[in-house]
Amino acid sequence: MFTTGSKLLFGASALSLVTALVYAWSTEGALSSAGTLGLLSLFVIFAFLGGVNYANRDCNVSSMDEAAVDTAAAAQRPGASSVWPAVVALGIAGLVVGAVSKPAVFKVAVVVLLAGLVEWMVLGWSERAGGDAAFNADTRRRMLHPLEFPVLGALALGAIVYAFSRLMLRLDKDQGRIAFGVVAALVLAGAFLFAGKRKPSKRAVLGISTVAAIALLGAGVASALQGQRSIDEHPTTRTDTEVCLQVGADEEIDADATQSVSATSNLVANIYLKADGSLVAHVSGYPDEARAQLTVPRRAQVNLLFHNESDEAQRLTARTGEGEDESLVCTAAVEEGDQAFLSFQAVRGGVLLVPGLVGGEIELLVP
Amino acid sequence: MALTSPAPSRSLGAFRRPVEATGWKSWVFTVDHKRIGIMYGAVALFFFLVGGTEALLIRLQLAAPDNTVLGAGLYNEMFTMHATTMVFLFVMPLAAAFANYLLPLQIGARDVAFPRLNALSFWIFLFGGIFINTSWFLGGAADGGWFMYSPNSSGLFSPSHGVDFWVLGLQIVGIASLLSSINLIVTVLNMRAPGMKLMRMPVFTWMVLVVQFLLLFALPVITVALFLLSFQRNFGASFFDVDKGADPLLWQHLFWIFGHPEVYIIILPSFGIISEVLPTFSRKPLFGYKFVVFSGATIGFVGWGVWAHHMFASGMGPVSVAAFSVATMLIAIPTGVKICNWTLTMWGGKLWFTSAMLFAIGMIVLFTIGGLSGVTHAVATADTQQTDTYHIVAHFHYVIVGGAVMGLFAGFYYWWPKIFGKALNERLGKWNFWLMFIGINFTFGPMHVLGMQGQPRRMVVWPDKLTGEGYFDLAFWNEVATWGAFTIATGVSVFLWNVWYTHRKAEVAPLDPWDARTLEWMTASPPKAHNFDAIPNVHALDELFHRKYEEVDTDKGVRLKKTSTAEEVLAAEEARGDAHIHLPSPSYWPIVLAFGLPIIAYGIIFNLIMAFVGAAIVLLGAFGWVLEPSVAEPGDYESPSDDHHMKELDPVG
Amino acid sequence: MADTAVHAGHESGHHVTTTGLSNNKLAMWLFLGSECLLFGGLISTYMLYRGRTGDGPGPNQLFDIPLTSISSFVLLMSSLTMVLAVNSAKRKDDANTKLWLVATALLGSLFVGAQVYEFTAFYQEGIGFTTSLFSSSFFTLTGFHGVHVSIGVLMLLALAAMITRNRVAGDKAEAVELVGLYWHFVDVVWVVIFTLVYLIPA
Amino acid sequence: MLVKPSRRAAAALAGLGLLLVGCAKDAPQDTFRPAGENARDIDGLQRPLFYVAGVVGLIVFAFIGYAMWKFRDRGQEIPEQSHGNPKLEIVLTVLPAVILAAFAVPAVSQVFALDKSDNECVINVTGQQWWWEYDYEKGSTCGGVEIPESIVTAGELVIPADTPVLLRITSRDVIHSFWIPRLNGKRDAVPGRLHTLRMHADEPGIYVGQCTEFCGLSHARMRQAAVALDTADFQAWVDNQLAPYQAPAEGTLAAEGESEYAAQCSRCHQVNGLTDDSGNPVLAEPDQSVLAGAAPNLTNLMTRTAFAGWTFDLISDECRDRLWNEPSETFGDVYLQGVWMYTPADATTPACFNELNLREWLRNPPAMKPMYTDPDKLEATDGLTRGMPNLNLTDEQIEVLVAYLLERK
Repeated sequence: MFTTGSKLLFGASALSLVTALVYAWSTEGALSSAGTLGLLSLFVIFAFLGGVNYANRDCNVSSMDEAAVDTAAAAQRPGASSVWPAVVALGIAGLVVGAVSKPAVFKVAVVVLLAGLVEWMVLGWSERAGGDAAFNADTRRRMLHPLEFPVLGALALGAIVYAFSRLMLRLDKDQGRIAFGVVAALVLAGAFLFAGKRKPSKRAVLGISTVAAIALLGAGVASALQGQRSIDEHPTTRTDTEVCLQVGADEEIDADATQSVSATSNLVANIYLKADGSLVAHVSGYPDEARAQLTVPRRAQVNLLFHNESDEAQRLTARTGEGEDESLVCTAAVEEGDQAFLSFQAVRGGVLLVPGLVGGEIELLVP
Repeated sequence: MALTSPAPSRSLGAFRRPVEATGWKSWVFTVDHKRIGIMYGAVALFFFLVGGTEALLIRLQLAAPDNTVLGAGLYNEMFTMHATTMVFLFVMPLAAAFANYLLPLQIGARDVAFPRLNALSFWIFLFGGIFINTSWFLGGAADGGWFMYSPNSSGLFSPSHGVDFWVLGLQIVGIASLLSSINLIVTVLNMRAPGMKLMRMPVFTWMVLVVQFLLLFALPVITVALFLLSFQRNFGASFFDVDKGADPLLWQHLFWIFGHPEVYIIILPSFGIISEVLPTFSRKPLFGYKFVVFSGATIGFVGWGVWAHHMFASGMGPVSVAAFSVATMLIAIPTGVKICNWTLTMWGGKLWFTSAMLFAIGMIVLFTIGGLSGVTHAVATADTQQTDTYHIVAHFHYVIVGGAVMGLFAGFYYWWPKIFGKALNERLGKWNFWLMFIGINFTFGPMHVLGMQGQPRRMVVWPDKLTGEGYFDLAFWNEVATWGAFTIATGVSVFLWNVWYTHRKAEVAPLDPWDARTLEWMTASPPKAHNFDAIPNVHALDELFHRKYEEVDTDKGVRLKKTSTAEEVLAAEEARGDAHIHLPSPSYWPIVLAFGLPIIAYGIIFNLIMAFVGAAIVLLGAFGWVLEPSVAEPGDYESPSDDHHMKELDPVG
Repeated sequence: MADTAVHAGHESGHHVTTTGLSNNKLAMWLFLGSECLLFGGLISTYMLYRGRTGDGPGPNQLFDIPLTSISSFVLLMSSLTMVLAVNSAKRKDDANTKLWLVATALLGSLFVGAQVYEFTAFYQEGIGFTTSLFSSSFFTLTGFHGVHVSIGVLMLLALAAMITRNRVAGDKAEAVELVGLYWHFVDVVWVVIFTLVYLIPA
Repeated sequence: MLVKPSRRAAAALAGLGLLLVGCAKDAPQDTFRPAGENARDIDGLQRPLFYVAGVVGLIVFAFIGYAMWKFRDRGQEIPEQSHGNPKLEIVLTVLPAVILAAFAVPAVSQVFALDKSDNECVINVTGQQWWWEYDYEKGSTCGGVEIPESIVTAGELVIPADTPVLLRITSRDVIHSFWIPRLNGKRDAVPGRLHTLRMHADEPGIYVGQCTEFCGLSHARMRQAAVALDTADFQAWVDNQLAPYQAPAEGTLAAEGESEYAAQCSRCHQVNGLTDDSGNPVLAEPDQSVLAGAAPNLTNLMTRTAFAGWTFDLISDECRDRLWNEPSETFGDVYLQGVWMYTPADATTPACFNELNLREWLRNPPAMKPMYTDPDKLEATDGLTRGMPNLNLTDEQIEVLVAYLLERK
């Protein structure tokens, strides 16, 4: 038997479906249009609510069920006071404030409002679930703990992470390190303090925790509002092609010069800068031969490994094309005895060179 | 007083915990390993039909030169999804179906170690399978081949969402397998009946155990590979992007480190099944039980060191090629041991050629062919001629269809009376066997020729000008293979007909129709929800056989005589049944949690907000689960006041 | 048969398992074994690509070893507090169990906070997730670890809440121990990452 | 009697296996007909492997068949419950190990032997969706023939016969695999990596192959061939490739075709020597239109026998069959005539030209060979196509283009 409430809702659901179909048909079958989707959503929502009502029998007790009359919700004392109406009010207020000020506030308010509504609804519903207050409380717990525990946990984690990372971004590097150590030490110290045989009073624990939490959050928000310290981008070989023609090493750019290449079979050639200042290529396919010419397919990725066997830091640069089409790519300057990886594509021919080295160039042929 | 009376739980409505023993709810919310096993089997068979249809379309396309049944794009989607469906959605879950149903029965347990986790695995697998297949309707399926080599799988070369569906779908299905592997390992190690030592476990249980360890360690590797690929496709990373200096071979290594153990994950359950079937129908213990078990474990172990034999032509360098070539030859040895043991089990026995036995023998024959052609690929230079041709297709279909699928069908015929109480029809069973056996040889046999004559795999068309003449006419053999494929399809149809026929017409099977040897036959058919009234005490390998037969001195020397029937053994067990048996209650949370995963996946593809909704569902499911006691509280039953009703209620079915 | 009553319910206390290990603990060990290979795969990817800095800065330009050392130390300390939580749980001292769980969670959150700071700073110093192979594999590896720590923190907090509300299904001490196993594993993984990723290229 | 059919099936299978390795007829990609040193080495190992596998298989099947017949249920007693025979087990473990070891030694040594590179003639091979490009290095020597300038060609790899050739294989986009079954095993072409593969053809002839690593939509239509020529013919081929550009005679259809070519095709396809009105060389810039950044060089299109990933024939079916079966002594002469092969000396039109294929291709390439050229679906590649788009050429345009291309010989 359908209950009165569910009949109403199922009816509304059916009506929405019909309207949706008519609407979709009248707008030439555009199923994806907002109107159709909205109406279909209504259909689903009404059907769901109808199902819930049906399953609850409208929260009514059958009049035939004499035993249940005593225990019916209506016969129970009203529930205890609740914080959720206030939360909902806060949400609405936030909504209004957000609408005229910042969109972020608006979004937070929506979440607060939704959370408040869900909690309030479930609380209200569970208080009428049965005749036993303990049972009702358990019902509420059963429904909401699976949501509350992870959400609250995530909020706590998020708050700490946010506040702490903002703080670190505000402080300069050394202060940040110290702050990190101090905060962690405080946590540890606090824990050991509270864990001792003589327990501080619950109120003291709560008080200290609250103060600490507010302090951390406050520091985080304050730092975020003040803005972070300036962090500069690192210069790299690619951000500055002039580097490719620079002789010798640049301390900052070339910090990561040495690269080990785990697989060597993907190399088109090994390029050696010999101690005598000559630059030679050992090309795969010509394994035992030092060559001064290298043919690479047009527009295919070419991987070279540059070995610096000279006695100072040097880089390998590939210069291809001419005039406007000229392009330069290079490795970082590698120390004596080290190696670096150079990967590029060539559309036109050019040369491989070591800046500052006269005469030692490898011809790069692109058919 | 009203306030002290038990709560009228009806008002809990939909939020009541499910406790039904009948109806659809008793299936959807069940945590009973037997029901979950049956559902695994049904879903796997459904996907078998899907993958089989794809296979038939592929064979139709290749039946004639320059054929036009399927376009190039659709053909590429077809073979990719055929492989994906057959491997991940048919063979693996069907093996999981047998494992789920039989493992607790074979080791004398009442259920698996984590019943709700078991339900979760199933639902995740089902939703994952559906998720992958919805790609057909949402812009096209994946078209990169089942090993999805990079960089062809990157967004640049495969811009449709097909690959995204494939990646995320495998991720989801992988979670299911990982969870069920943990579950089954714990079950086997921890839940054995008294006296069920490791070396008394049935070989099927052993092989499943090895497979679960393989899954446990292989899945995270493919998980990493899939994460890298989806980060590349969805978040702009460049793990396989050659322009950024990446090495496309990284994908191949990660894929095959998973992919080769996967081969053993597919085949070992079948090894286990026929190691049960052959002794039963030979009336003789498995020849060299210890050798079979150890060779299975060895295969599982060495299987980790051979992955790169899929990459002999990929340019790894001669040292790796040589090393993996030798390792691959090594793995042939334990495999050979198994084949010898199976044939020697039949030697000197009293063979009863039931359908199950025929499938088992057919499996040995076909698997031997697949194994031998496998050895020819182990020689790396020869493999550079064979790899990526139809010769390879022939090889792995002999292994997977001839090995794994034939074995699983042997399992169907062998255990059907245990699972459903009715035996599949033997006459239809033999039709089923011969059609499949002949069909397999006619489908995949010619592919050896096709491959060696230079027909590569994954080609939507093969040209007329490249066919030879006489015996080596590609056109002729391609046509034969297509007819063969339809013969297999006919065989499978006979099986489906047999299932329908059995359940409509057949009579209830005897308790022990095969004169079987292991614990699962020492209980009712189908087993009760709690499997055993009394947990059996195990004294030997093949416990049931030893309870039925005794050595009797006759004038011709010592002879085995049947001293008691299975019914008598069962009656004795039931007489000492436990007074109180506790079973976990059904739960909503597994299906809720599982449902969240495809939502996340759709969200990643279409709209991130949806992904967050999915994540919320997963969190809700997870925490609801953790907070839920494993047993339903009294208030969850319909009539909590009716004490008597509750006592008799069998919450699991 | 007739005298066998089947009903829902756990046998009192624990199942006696064949190996003597509890099912939950064995399962957690197996899961962590699987996780080892997950991190193994991610670490291998990083090791393969750490030199491929492409258009962006490389590890030597970016890493702030002193800060990461403090991070590592904080995480190690959290293992200590976790051990204390497990101990308290075994002594059935709910108050201290909760305390140590929360302390562990706080230290874990600080670690994640420091990681978020580090990522933000790196981003501003010139490497985003997509800048180079090095950056993609670095963020993927450390990001996966960070997510593991975050999930651990969630588990710790939820466990503390469940103990407060008395909603732990089953053995409380074992629940704490399980979370502890996970936490120590995440910690050990960090030690490996810290060594291989941060210390070796320096 | 369930026994017989199974044994018969096993016997049939074994027979199949024997046929497989026994004799081979005319399939052009037959791996059992090696035509060069490398493929022959592989065949020398592969054949015995197949024989041994076949024999082992037969023994196993015979044993199973015999056991099935001998121990069938004839109402005998329940057999003795023996649990095996460890000694027999060990023998059965060692035996396959010995057989495998016998193969492992040559298998490993062959891996290293076939990896040695000898640089008599090095050719770069580059794969892309869905065709192969070959370039011959400037200044290198192939079988005694010097290559004074770079030669770039596509689809058909021309090599000197009876000379070790080393291919340096790479790719511009996805992974491909280069395979000429009668000359050697396959080797993947991986972007960013360079792999080498040895080639050696004993005699002049044409050896066909196919890309064997799945490479996307038209994987099935990515083919290739190796053509081996003796030294004199190879010299003639090189000379022809490097011969100066011959502009079509004024007023002919081909001359109209030249300007049509410059307008329609030269953006992607290079014809060496073609100049624009002011005399500057016309350089193709395929990277502006094609994802792979390359398109086949058409300078000497009519010297090849197939086009578009060596999929569609430029010569008629009969000519192709005659050419493929040409004895090695006369092969080179015929091949060098391109589409003019088998044409009487006094004829004015080539007898073997498969004009239909070329016209159809020019009319709508993606209809013949599926490619990603739909402008609406090229977001992922920033508008770059993968393959040749439909240029919507009119019949007249096609007419003159065919006339022009026919002179690219």
